[in-house]
Amino acid sequence: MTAEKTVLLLFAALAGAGMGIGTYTFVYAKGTSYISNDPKVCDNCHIMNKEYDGWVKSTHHAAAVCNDCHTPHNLVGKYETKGLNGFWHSFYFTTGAYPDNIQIRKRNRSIAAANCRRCHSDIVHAVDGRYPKAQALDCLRCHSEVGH
Amino acid sequence: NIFERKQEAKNPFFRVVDLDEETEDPAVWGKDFPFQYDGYKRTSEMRPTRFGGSEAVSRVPTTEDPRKSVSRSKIEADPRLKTMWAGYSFAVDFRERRGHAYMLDDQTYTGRQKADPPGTCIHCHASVVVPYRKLGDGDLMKGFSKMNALHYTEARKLVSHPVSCIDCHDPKTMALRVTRPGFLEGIKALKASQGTKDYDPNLMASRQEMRSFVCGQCHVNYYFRKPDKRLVYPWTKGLTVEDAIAHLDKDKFQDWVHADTGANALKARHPEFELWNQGIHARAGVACADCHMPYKREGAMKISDHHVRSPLLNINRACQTCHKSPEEELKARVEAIQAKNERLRGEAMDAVVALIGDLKKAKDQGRKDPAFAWAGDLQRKSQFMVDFVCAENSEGFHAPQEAARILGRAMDLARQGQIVLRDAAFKPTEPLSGPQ
Amino acid sequence: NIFERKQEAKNPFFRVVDLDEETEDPAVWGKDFPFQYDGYKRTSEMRPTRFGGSEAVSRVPTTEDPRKSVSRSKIEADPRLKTMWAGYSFAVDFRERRGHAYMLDDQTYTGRQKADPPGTCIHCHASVVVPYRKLGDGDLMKGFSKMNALHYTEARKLVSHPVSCIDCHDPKTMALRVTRPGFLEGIKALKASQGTKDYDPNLMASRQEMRSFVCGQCHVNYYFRKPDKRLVYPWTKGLTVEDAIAHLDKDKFQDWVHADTGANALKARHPEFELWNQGIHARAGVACADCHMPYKREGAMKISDHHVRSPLLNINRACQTCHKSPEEELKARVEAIQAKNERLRGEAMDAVVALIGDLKKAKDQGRKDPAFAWAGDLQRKSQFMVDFVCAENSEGFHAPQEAARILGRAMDLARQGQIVLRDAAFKPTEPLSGPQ
Ligand code: HEC
Ligand code: HEC
Ligand code: HEC
Ligand code: HEC
Ligand code: HEC
Ligand code: HEC
Ligand code: HEC
Ligand code: HEC
Ligand code: HEC
Ligand code: HEC
Ligand code: HEC
Ligand code: HEC
Ligand code: HEC
Ligand code: HEC
Ligand SMILES: [Ca+2]
Ligand SMILES: [Ca+2]
Repeated sequence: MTAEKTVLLLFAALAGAGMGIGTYTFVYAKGTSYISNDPKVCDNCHIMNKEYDGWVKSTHHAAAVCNDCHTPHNLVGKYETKGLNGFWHSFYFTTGAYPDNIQIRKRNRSIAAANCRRCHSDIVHAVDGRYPKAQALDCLRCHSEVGH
Repeated sequence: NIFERKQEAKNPFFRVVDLDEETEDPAVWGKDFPFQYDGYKRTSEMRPTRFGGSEAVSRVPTTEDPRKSVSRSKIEADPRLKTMWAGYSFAVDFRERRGHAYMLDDQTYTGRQKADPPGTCIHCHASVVVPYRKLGDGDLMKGFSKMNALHYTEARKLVSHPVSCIDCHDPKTMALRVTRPGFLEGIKALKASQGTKDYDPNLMASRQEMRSFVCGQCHVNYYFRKPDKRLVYPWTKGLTVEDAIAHLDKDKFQDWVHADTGANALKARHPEFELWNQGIHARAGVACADCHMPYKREGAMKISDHHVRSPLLNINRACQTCHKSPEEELKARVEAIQAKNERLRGEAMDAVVALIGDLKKAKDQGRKDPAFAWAGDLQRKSQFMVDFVCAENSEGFHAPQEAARILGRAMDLARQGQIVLRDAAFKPTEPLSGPQ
Repeated sequence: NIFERKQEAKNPFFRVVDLDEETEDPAVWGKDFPFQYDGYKRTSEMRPTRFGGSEAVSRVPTTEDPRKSVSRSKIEADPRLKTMWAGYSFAVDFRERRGHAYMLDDQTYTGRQKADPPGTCIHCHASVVVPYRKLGDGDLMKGFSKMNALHYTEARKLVSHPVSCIDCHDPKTMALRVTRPGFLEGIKALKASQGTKDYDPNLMASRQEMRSFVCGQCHVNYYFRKPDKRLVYPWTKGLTVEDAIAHLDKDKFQDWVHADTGANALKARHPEFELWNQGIHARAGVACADCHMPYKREGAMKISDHHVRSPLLNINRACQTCHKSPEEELKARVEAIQAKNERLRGEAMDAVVALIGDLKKAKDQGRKDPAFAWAGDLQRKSQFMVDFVCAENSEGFHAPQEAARILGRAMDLARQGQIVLRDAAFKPTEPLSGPQ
């Protein structure tokens, strides 16, 4: 985390100079359309190939695109998340400082989990139940592979 | 809390009757929750798997025992069990478990009734929430103590249903809850031993934990503490088989005196909760209900399948959300684990039976020396260990490595008993620690 | 085959040298495949995990033994091993394994060289493809036989590298291949016992199978058949520990005569391939290379990590392709399995050591009766079983249930040996079947 913060500062400086590597990658990876909903946009990075290929074969291919699951569905949150993720993905991609088996981060995991309910609340509200501590069911415990 | 409000707003169940703490009859709950009730009733179906499920054996009903079917006898299938339990009621009648629908009848009519069991037994074989409260003038714990003091036949008259909705659910919110005094006290003692004081699962457990705790109310190893016959889960040292023995040794407890050997013997009972706890699934946060009550689609909703049964009769829902292998392969994996366990279990039982044979001979010869006593203590321990795995109902699946470890230790101790009987100078690796 | 053609079409490696069946030096292969060669060289790094990996112990090089470091001594860490191996070279020097880079040196300079081992040893500690062919006038099998007949010190002069590219790869296609006579003959015998005649892995194995077979060339239990000292994998009955014993009994083989007891003892060696075979990962089709040589990104390419090592030093690549749990949790799961195994292993070793103690006394008393012989045979068997798990290098992880089962059986048999020694009328559950 602290490493990330340092890097963030560094990049803020670079971005100010208008020539960050992030920006470079952003363009290189056809990032102008990062903001669009087309899954091909994500697949501009070969790193995302595995998920893209999985998604193409998944039950959700016709139902949900990457952003349906990976960005929050209120306008501010959506672009904030895209901004953040877009920045970090570009950064990691350019520096290569990411693990071979990418692991979803906590924040992004809960975004995905919330999105399940957006589409499936009808079918699951019976089992979601009402608990003193509002302990929502964790869909991903059983369905982590629905998207890809 | 937004989430909760949303949930309330769209509660999919149309409540036609008002449920409260007095509503004992599951059929009434079934009016509000017909799908869950349908599943619940289907626990009367009997279908065997290779090592589990249940198979109906037809019988002619009598006035003494009106049951039309029973499940297979375990002691007839493996007479070594009779040797292990000589002098105890389990050597008279012990059958395979079957669905929840049968729990009250199977207890009422078991041959073990000849031993005149106490009302304590009811704790796990009936819907007791309403009866306990009634008997205790509104106080569940008091009712529990009072029912324990009755003879079974008297206590039996106070209950009417097998485990029912009210035993696991809050009638207002339908949230899971633990209602069994045995579990409440047991888990409190366990958590205290781990440094958490005054643990109350109904306030402190996560929802996911509750999805196992409701089963752990009954699917556990227990004993009737002396002299008050209070139902106790021997968890003060932990949940392993060694922890249970240490607890029982400290309490100087024995279930009975072995008829052939005079050993102060122990009976292990269905430690599903304890063994599961040692396995990889528990470690990975997989609950009993995940496998035994998986979600099921009914029309436009998902519900928990209340047809509690062997997951091998329901592999698609029970396993395949997490394991993408084909059904046949998953079944084969389970059976491979179980077959290995079954074989080792047989070898371990042979060791215990051999020790019992030696002890019987020694006893007949009138031996009373320290070596004889030590060998008897090793019978107590090794037999309890084998029994822990035999009485557990998954044939090793819930924790394969741990089950094999226990059986291995059992063989080690039983054989050491045979050695010390022949050679008083031999020092077994386990001290004589049981009651004398 | 479309897949293969695709692979060929986009072969990302730029070949700068031509490799052929004469190219022994890995550095030359490294010109074509620099990333794989880099990984290969890094097997000289030493890093411990809780139960595996390897830790460097510095030493002052001498002319006799120029090594600057060795790995930890296992017999000093657990002196019970010396009792088990009394009279055998393993009681003199036995260390933890370490990376492939050391295999030739560690063999050349081990204290076990005092036993004057045969050239057969080289089979698994050097790149032998070129040397075997040279010695056999182009015929690998003939070269193997010829080298077996030499003294180690002579054979040693014929080889120059630890296991190398040519031992696992076809130099033209880079396809995996099995080059070890021991494995070729062993797997053929195994498959024959299962009904498949003339099995040849290089023609008949799937690619996924080859990803384990290349390791199974060496990471297996073996013996030097008498009188020709041929290297044999005792697989004619199957791959379990009981199968190995049955094979060795039938061959009336013993590794040595136990110094304390006179038993015809057996030595188990690194049965990784065999134990893995009994586990859930093998059943699920997970190969050695999946965990020990996982894919790794190098620039825009994915290559197999040729830095063969403990997967716990590389969890993200080795495990998280399949298991989505956090690294720390995966490590903890493995260690929980290993800790259980370690404890049970200790208890089993105690049983064997106790039997050895009893046998030694009996031998000193001059006993030669049938009961003494039977007890010796039980030492042979139980000791081999414990050794099977000790010598296996995953501390039980490759097949937790099976490892625990084996240890349990070992305790059972060792203790029975102690009984029969004290009571000639006692009938052990295993017949006396080893050589006398
Ligand atoms: C510039 C290349 C690139 C593009 C374009 C890209 N990604 Fe990524 N993505 C990466 C890299 C690199 C990582 C690994 C970062 C890490 O976890 O270290 C990653 C990680 C992730 C993660 C898991 C890590 C986390 O932070 O939770 C998710 C989810 C993800 N990407 C989704 C997407 C989606 C959805 C899109 C399209 C909207 C997308 N990515 C577009 C390169 C990219
Ligand atoms: C139906 C929902 C859904 C869709 C559509 C979806 N994902 Fe995901 N994605 C998830 C979930 C859920 C996870 C977390 C998986 C886990 O916890 O193991 C995830 C995880 C990831 C990760 C982290 C690595 C991993 O596999 O765990 C990446 C990268 C990713 N998604 C990229 C994408 C891309 C690119 C697309 C579009 C091609 C996409 N996702 C479409 C639900 C989805
Ligand atoms: C944008 C809407 C949308 C989102 C977001 C979404 N789904 Fe779905 N999902 C659908 C639709 C539509 C289908 C039906 C697809 C079909 O059957 O062809 C479906 C099908 C499913 C199924 C049944 C098919 C299968 O793969 O087993 C499951 C389970 C499921 N979704 C779970 C999830 C989970 C878990 C998430 C969040 C990680 C999620 N969905 C996110 C729309 C969505
Ligand atoms: C403990 C495991 C588990 C959890 C947690 C879980 N599900 Fe499921 N889900 C299942 C199973 C099992 C089925 C299959 C039911 C069937 O086939 O009858 C299923 C089916 C579904 C379906 C498809 C129904 C159909 O047949 O089209 C959807 C959609 C779904 N789940 C969404 C969710 C969402 C959203 C969550 C989180 C709120 C969630 N699930 C949590 C186990 C789970
Ligand atoms: C990962 C899945 C899983 C979990 C979690 C699990 N079980 Fe099981 N259980 C099984 C399987 C598989 C069997 C073997 C069924 C058979 O042989 O037919 C079984 C068998 C049983 C049996 C015997 C069933 C019969 O058909 O005779 C009982 C009782 C039982 N489990 C109770 C529990 C309890 C209580 C818990 C939690 C403490 C639990 N199980 C946790 C999968 C599971
Ligand atoms: C009130 C006590 C009680 C509770 C609570 C309870 N059980 Fe049972 N269970 C029993 C008894 C008693 C039997 C044996 C009935 C018989 O054989 O007549 C049984 C039998 C079973 C069987 C065997 C079914 C068969 O076909 O062989 C399974 C599986 C099972 N229970 C699982 C569970 C699970 C999972 C839970 C929690 C969701 C649970 N039980 C909660 C007492 C209980
Ligand atoms: C702590 C809970 C608990 C208590 C107390 C309890 N049982 Fe059970 N009983 C179970 C469970 C769980 C099963 C199903 C698992 C099994 O059969 O192993 C069961 C199964 C049975 C069965 C059917 C299988 C068999 O053993 O033949 C009978 C009969 C039975 N119990 C009788 C009794 C009697 C009599 C008592 C009192 C002496 C008693 N039970 C006390 C939980 C309990
Ligand atoms: C042995 C325990 C047990 C008994 C008895 C039981 N349930 Fe449940 N029930 C559960 C569990 C476990 C869940 C899952 C709760 C969760 O995950 O929050 C559940 C969930 C439910 C839910 C929430 C929706 C769903 O299906 O997940 C309803 C409604 C319900 N049960 C009704 C009933 C009714 C009606 C009865 C009696 C006919 C009953 N239950 C008996 C254990 C039980
Ligand atoms: C909610 C998820 C979940 C469910 C449901 C589940 N499992 Fe598992 N299972 C796991 C996890 C997690 C592991 C540990 C390995 C891993 O991380 O993948 C595991 C491990 C296993 C193993 C190897 C462990 C061992 O003991 O050898 C087997 C076999 C297995 N599961 C079978 C089953 C069967 C059969 C069922 C259904 C009765 C089932 N599982 C249900 C998650 C689950
Ligand atoms: C599912 C993953 C997996 C598979 C498949 C697997 N291993 Fe392992 N292996 C492990 C783990 C984990 C350890 C323990 C490492 C430790 O303790 O540091 C281990 C340990 C070892 C060790 C000792 C390593 C050391 O650091 O000292 C050797 C040698 C080994 N394995 C060889 C093999 C061979 C040969 C095969 C195939 C026949 C195989 N393994 C298959 C995961 C695996
Ligand atoms: C030619 C024989 C041979 C082959 C082939 C072979 N190994 Fe080894 N391996 C050895 C020897 C010998 C050692 C011990 C070297 C030493 O301790 O000096 C060893 C050591 C290891 C270690 C221990 C590393 C450590 O840090 O402790 C692992 C892990 C291992 N091998 C895995 C594998 C795997 C996986 C394969 C197949 C991809 C394989 N080996 C193929 C002979 C071989
Ligand atoms: C069938 C293959 C094979 C043969 C033949 C073989 N080894 Fe090994 N050797 C291995 C493997 C694999 C390891 C690494 C695993 C381990 O140490 O358990 C190893 C490890 C070693 C080690 C390092 C660890 C230790 O034991 O101190 C020495 C030294 C050694 N071998 C010497 C020899 C000698 C001497 C011979 C002949 C008498 C021999 N080897 C024959 C495969 C073999
Ligand atoms: C102990 C066995 C072993 C040795 C020694 C070995 N490799 Fe490999 N190699 C493998 C395995 C296993 C694979 C994976 C092959 C597959 O999946 O088809 C592999 C794959 C490869 C590949 C294909 C691309 C890739 O990375 O998956 C190349 C190129 C390669 N090795 C080069 C070499 C070179 C160069 C050397 C010597 C420096 C070498 N190998 C030594 C076992 C070995
Ligand atoms: C190629 C896939 C794959 C890889 C790589 C893999 N596993 Fe597994 N693992 C499985 C499968 C499949 C199972 C069986 C359960 C299941 O079906 O999910 C399993 C089961 C397990 C279990 C439970 C079984 C047991 O023996 O108790 C553990 C623990 C485990 N894996 C740890 C690991 C570790 C640690 C690694 C890395 C060193 C690893 N696995 C690598 C696929 C894999
Ligand atoms: Ca049953
Ligand atoms: Ca090592």
